[in-house]
Amino acid sequence: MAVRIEIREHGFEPLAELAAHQQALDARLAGRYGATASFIGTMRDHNEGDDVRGMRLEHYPGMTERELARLAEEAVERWSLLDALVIHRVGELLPNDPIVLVAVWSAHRGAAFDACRWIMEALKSRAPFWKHETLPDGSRWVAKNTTG
Amino acid sequence: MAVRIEIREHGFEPLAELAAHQQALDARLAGRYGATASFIGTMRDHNEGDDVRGMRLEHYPGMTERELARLAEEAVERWSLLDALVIHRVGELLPNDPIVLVAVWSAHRGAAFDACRWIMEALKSRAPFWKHETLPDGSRWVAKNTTG
Amino acid sequence: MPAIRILYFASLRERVGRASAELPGDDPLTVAEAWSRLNPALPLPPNTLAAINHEYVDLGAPVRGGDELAFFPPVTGG
Amino acid sequence: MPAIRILYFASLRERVGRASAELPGDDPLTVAEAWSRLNPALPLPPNTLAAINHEYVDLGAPVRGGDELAFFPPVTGG
Repeated sequence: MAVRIEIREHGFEPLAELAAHQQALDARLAGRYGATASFIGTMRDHNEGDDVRGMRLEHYPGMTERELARLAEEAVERWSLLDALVIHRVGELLPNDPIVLVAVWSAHRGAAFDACRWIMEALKSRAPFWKHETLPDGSRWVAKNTTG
Repeated sequence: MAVRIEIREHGFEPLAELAAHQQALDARLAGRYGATASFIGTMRDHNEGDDVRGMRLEHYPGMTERELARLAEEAVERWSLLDALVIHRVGELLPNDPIVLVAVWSAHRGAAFDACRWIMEALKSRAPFWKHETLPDGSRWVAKNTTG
Repeated sequence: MPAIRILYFASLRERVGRASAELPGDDPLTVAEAWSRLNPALPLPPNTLAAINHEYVDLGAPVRGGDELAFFPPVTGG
Repeated sequence: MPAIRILYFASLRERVGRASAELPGDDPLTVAEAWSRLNPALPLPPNTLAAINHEYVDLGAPVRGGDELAFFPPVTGG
């Protein structure tokens, strides 16, 4: 079992992270995985009908990492994943900035699809992050995540 | 609506393709998409309990491109995707070689997850590709795709 | 009238022993009839798929002169 | 006995007007009691989540000296 969890305080490139992680993983797992599913969440310039100029992502240091590791490990166990990677931004973001990367590796595609989606939904309901949006005429806390 | 379909006769790097495609797409769509889901299928060194040394991927030139474009466009329509990319290898492959990349971009994650998986399943049941495996003591056509 | 061009793929090509064939185009035929005219000694294997001009068709679909008719086993890409 | 350390996050921190607080650790308390002792004028907002030492807990869970107790609104990451 392998799981890598990271909280990033500055901008990151999900596809470069994914490529680097996969290269490292190939030393161990080349030929064993047939399926890689990944999800990238990106900041949009609109939300619930309003223009959004910027966003601040707060979190609960310590608990965040613990919760993310717990849910990724739960997914690894449940779907017999070969590896999983979760990277999540915090701090000040602008539209088009990456927010989150979830990637999983498994022998077969069903497990990869299921696990990647499950990790994202579990992250959205359990990991202690909070979004504060800057609008053209003020700011607001995002009250609730929509269902996926 | 945008869809890019490619058949590749030589090795390709899915994550580099994805990064280049996304960079081009950002000129048009930055800030509009919140979700990118992708799937990479990779050749394993084992299948149905046997070691696999190599694989030849045949296809039906002309029909393959048409069928892939049709199913990607169907997904774009059905889930209001902002973009979709499908790249599929043909020819001689070795274990750990990428076989297929499917990536989709949408405003919300539910559509991205659904569409990416649907394209992969539709590709597996409709696109005219055939796998011929080289085993340690012979070779065989893969008779049937497993369900995802 | 141009001929009907027939293509075989993958294991079906190996079974039939060739990759392509032709039939005269001036004779009305269904997909199944085209198969049995070309392969009288080999019943169409179950699960065989057929396409005319790159579109999936049923075995009862009509084939016309100038068409490209393909026969192939279940697909296994991805 | 070490104190209980209390943390507030996001909109709840703004509502309470501070990020952290302390309670003496030698007094047996539940999560809900810790809230009302610290914020007697502010009923616990509905949907508030609580964690003790980084683990989600119910409002009836016991808090002990040395614990880190956090209150926060529904999470909105990802």
